[in-house]
Amino acid sequence: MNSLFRLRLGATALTLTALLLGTAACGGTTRDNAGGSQASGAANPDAPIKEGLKIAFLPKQVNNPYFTTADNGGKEAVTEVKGEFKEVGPSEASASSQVSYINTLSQQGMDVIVTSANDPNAICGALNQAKAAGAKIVTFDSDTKPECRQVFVNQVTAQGIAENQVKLISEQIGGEGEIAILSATANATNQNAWIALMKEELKKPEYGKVKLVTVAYGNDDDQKSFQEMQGLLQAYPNLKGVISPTTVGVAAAARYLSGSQYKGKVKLTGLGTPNQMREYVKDGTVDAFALWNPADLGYLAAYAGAALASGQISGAEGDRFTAGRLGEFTVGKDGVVVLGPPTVFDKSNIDKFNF
Amino acid sequence: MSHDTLTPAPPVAGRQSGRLAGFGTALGSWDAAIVAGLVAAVLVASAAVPNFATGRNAQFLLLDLVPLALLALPMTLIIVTGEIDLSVASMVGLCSSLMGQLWLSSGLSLELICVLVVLLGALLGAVNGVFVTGFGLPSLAVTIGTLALYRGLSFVVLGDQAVADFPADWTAAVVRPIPGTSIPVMVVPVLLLALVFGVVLHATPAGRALYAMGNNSEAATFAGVSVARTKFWLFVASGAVCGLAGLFWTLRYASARGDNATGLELTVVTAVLLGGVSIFGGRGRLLGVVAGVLLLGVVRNALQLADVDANALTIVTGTLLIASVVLPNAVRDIRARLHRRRQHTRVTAP
Amino acid sequence: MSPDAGTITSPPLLVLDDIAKSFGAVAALRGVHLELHPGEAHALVGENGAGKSTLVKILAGAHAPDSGRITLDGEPLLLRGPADARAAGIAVIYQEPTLFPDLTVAENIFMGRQPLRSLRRVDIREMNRAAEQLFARLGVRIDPARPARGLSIADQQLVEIAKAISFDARVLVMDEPTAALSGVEVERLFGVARSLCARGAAVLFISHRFDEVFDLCQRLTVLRDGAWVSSDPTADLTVGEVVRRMVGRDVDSLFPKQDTVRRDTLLEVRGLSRAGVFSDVSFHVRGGEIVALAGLVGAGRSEVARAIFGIDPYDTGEVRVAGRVLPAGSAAKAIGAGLALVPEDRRQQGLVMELSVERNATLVRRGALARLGLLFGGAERAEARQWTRRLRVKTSRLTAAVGTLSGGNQQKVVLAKWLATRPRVLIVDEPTRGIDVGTKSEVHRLLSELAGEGMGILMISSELPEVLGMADRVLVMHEGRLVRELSRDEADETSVMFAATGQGATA
Amino acid sequence: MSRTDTSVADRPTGVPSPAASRSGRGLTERLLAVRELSLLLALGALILVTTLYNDRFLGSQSIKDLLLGCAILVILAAGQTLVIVTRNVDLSVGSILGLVAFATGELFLAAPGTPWPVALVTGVVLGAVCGAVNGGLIAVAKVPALVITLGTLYAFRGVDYYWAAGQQINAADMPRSFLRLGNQTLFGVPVLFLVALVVVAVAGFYLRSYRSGRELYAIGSEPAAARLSGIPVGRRVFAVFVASGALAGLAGVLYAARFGTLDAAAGTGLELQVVAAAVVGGVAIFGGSGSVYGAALGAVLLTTIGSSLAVLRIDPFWQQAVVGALILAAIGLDRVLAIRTAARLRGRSAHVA
Repeated sequence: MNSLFRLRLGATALTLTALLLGTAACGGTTRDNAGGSQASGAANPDAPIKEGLKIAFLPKQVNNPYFTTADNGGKEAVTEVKGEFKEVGPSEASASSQVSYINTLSQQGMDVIVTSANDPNAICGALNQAKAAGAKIVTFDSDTKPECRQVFVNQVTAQGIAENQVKLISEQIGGEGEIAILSATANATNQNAWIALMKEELKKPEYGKVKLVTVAYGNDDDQKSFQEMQGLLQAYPNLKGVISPTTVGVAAAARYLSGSQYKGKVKLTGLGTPNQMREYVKDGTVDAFALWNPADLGYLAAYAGAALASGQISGAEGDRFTAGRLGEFTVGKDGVVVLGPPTVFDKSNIDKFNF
Repeated sequence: MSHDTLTPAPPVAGRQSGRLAGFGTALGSWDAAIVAGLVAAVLVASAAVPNFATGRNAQFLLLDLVPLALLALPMTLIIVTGEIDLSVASMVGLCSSLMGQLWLSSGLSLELICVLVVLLGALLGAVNGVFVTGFGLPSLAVTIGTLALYRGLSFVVLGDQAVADFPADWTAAVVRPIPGTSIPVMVVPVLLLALVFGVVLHATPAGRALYAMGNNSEAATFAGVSVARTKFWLFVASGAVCGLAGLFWTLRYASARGDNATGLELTVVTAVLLGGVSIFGGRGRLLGVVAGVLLLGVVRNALQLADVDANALTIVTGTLLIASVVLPNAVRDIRARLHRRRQHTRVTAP
Repeated sequence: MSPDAGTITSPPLLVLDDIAKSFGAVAALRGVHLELHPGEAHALVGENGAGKSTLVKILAGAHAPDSGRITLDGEPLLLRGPADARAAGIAVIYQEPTLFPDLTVAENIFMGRQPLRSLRRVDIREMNRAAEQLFARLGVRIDPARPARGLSIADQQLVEIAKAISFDARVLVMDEPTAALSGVEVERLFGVARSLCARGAAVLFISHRFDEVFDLCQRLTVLRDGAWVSSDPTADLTVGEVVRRMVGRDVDSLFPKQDTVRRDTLLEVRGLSRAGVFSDVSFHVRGGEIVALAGLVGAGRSEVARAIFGIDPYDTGEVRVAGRVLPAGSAAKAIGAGLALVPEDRRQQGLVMELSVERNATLVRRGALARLGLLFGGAERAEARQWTRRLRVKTSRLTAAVGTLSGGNQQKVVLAKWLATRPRVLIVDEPTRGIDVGTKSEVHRLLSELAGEGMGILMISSELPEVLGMADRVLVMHEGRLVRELSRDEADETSVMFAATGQGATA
Repeated sequence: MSRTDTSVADRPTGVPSPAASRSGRGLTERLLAVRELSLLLALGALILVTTLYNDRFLGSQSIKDLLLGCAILVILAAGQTLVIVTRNVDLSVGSILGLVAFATGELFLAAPGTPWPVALVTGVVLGAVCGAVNGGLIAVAKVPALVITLGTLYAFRGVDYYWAAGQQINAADMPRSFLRLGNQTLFGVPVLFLVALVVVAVAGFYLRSYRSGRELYAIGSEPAAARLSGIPVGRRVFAVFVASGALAGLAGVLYAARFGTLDAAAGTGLELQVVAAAVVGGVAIFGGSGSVYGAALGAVLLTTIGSSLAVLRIDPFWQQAVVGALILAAIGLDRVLAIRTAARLRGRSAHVA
């Protein structure tokens, strides 16, 4: 009885301590947006690429084939510039473990950290610390807040994706009918940007008869995407086409379609890798889909990093650098470098690609 | 036979004595072993892994361990009583996303939100507690249920968005080192809490009751311990600490998300068992657990710095967990066997 | 039964030779020798802790002996586990039923030996039928298809017996099987045992009830402190002789209750009822007196004690301690009011075996010993030392796990734990069960002294001599009701027994 | 001696009425049937509501999808039931499934001509080996399976990741005959589901009608008593883990056949759903009772909930919350039923004190 009382007292005291700790920091803070500032030094476009740069790739997770391909492209580039390549990363796509890896990398004195963010904000603090420790930060595929990195290598402009995807589906369904989008997770920055732009794109007169009915989220999980696809087709009997701008989603959706009565009747396009989709293109489930080459993406990101570390660019708008076999690139607004328009794969060309 | 009332022990009474004594010693030394292991790990890592023994690395390492250390504290007490709380990581996630949602849409001050979040944590823990003690259900099953329930709710609360615009002075405050050192400020409250939990466990009447009920809840009941209510408050404390961990997590990563801290429960249980707490309840010390948390952190950090594959880290974690339960038992078995053999030879020797 | 009872002519069926078994540092058995002949019912007696149960476990294959030989039909027998014992035809009825609560009664009986039909499937119908037959043989009716969960102790014991006789055992070991059984059931069990003997099997019968021992068995082996004492035909023995061999001395001066001054009523129980367990129990205990609560096992005595102490709830009624009503359902409040309960089952309820002597002795006092809510070892150690000295607990260190102590010393720790709370009323449930004779008389002396100091003592005991020797008044319970109250002068074996078996009117 | 138990004397033996005795016949079985029936009812209600919302939910395609979707979970739940019945738990099934699925893909990559039955057997054997690791460690350490399988949950997944190293295996890498196995139907029923049905039927039949199957219940019901009645507890528990591993292996192969695209993350987090399916299906988490059929129904129910939510366009995030709530409801319901049954059984005991 005594002990129970004490325990309860203890629990209460504990909670109070907790509250005090929570409140001690400062008083009366309410929601108020704080802006970040971005500093960029002067760049010397003629500076040679330094040799022996330590360039580390930190993908969202190391077990994702897409990132394995991208990182291999990065490795190719790093070898070309005679740097030291390293790939590390968490086995699950979580921001917290990425932070731990960023810290490790900055401890190890990396010259360049090339990363794809699991969360645009969560890894910012660690990246800023790494920057302060002298590392150059390049993001690819998924960006962080602009002030946390010097350069973001975008696979394609959001506008480009949106135009491409809407055009593909419209062609396939014959310019009219209901469509749906099967996305990844709803907080995936790139997905949301693309979807917003697709909606804009659909307002154009030539797509007047194409109607977007819903956006579903498959969480970039194969089974979940599969189920969501199934749900979409049941919930919307008049559905003519589906856009799935994520490699996991489009493969799951294609697999569902190929084994269902909707095969060939409901059109599917999206962003997928040729290896995953070959099967379904050949059996007629999918007419055409698109993607950039992830190896090129990694390759470009590595070159951007090397250029940053060598002082060729600073990440300011207008900086220019040469990325090996891909040629010359210009840094755009907010330090964004764009790889280029996506490649469309169909029956005719799919066998030329292997990734 | 004489009238000596203090008869020497009749044989059967000591039925388990050998095993018990052996077990006790094995665990007593486990406590020391884990601390020794920690020291050894730090020494080896300092010597062999570049960049390990630096102030900055210590800061990173300790910061990474804050949520783990927080959750391990109430988990230790809960496991000592023979229960388990697998929902801790989900409670952290739900607290985090609620914090995000409140910050996003309620217009309340962050201070008030923090208070609410910790209270919410306590409430979530109370739900666990009611199911376990009120309805008498096994905590393993209950908290597997709430593991799913709370994680699901944390996605429901915030959907898939991330709330990130917490004030910079707050987010900076939680990662700041103590001036003049490289030890994060957050280590101080964690140590204070560890001290509180340590004192409760080892130096209060309640702590005595926890060990008693972990070993034999019936005997504890007969000694006037309110087993159910004590356990209930432990689950509440666990929830409240999860609320705290949720606050820290959100501010440290400046990001409130539904999937925060996913899967952390396994690491917490690993650390606690590694610290020498018996999964059967009734045994273990908080010092061992703190050492276990640090050991886990040091090993992971050192392997990471040594560029060991993340996948190998997964294997190491699993192996550590298995080793931490298999080794003491194996040691105990071997001792018992040796003892028996000695006895045997004594008995059968001509 | 067998014509040549007592004189053994046939070669032994089962021989245990020079068996030794230790647990840790404690020798449970040393140099035990036992021969069982075909057709013989053999009694094994000894005090609690003499090593009988260990011997049973060895025969059952549950424990491996450290040394010694077992031979069956002259062939060495190696028991690596219970399965081996079974295969050798050794059936064991344990003291405590070991049933599977989730399985049906029939399955409990035939587990591992279920009758089969085509495709080696279990034939459930046949199994139920066979179980019914077994019960018919025992003369009881238990539904074979119901789950074992919820069976009364007696029914559980009957299922155990049915299990043991279901395979034609060559050796039947019965470890106090009759404790929970009624006379009719005991007679039927003996009938079955005799028919087994008649078919050439051997029965090893362990019991504290000498009437049963002498009724059933032809020979009798005495164990003391893990060692073999004697094996003789029962015809050559008297009860007094057997007891002398068991305890190693005369047993007369065991119960030194002195007369004391009766003081105020300390514990008053009025109309206490709990559905299906006990009903309308009323009594009081005054300072300075020892009130015994007697009755058969299962009469509801311990349940009343548990309810008074707040372990179990009760439906109606009231408990007053020193005149003030005690709220129901809280042991902590009962302790606060000055009650103490030394429970029936020392291992499960009385002590936390894994914790140290010191922690056990001060477990109830943990709150009172704390300074500013904190406990640092010192106060507990001092308290534990004081009380263990006073009760002369023999332990190497106070930090030793209490499980390493002997039964008697364990019981002393339980007493120390409760006396340390300086209770007004001490409830002791089977205070001397399973402890050696020396400690037993010590406990009795202690209880007497405590009563002398003015404490009220409620003693639950199944040992009639203890009840008669110690109690100022005897309350007798039968099937959940308090049926008789006997003064010290009225109470004798007959009157208590009559009341306990529900034949109270004739006392 | 001075020790005479007072309970020697006679006392009347209560004899239950024949009627009471008959009514008790098969009580355990009827209770189980009640559980399975209520699951079926819940399932029916769910399907009804969803169909009312959208009548396509009961279309042949949709039913086929449902059956296909639940097959793998059903197989795993059957294996898990074997384990839980013995008062153990196997948390490593998701990792074993992932490892075996990837190994199957690797097998086809390494030896493209491998006939699918060989792959099937290889997968089952690999799963059994993983299960043997679990079983062996549990036997050696005498530690709750929860802890050991929590460890191997990491370890097997780690091995899987390590092996895969970010590699992905695609449908094109596997023979068509194998992939067809994953989506083919027989009389309109997916082959996968038929496999699951066979597994459930065999496991259920085994648990119900074979001595060693009954011994599993005995072990879970009262391990100490099981040891005393000569049941080889260690061996049975070991076997059960091997069986659970083998079934997880089978599920892994089928996963590969069904999904075609494989990386090392296959089956992550599945263990929770499997345990949930078993618990929802009435398998007592502390062993001794429950049936494979119930667990299978639990798995079907969980899968159907997933599909229904998608059809009803309910935020998929609710799904996890619903699963959690369902687990709590199921164990709570079990508790209530157990208390009521116990009270009834006590009332019918032949000897009431």
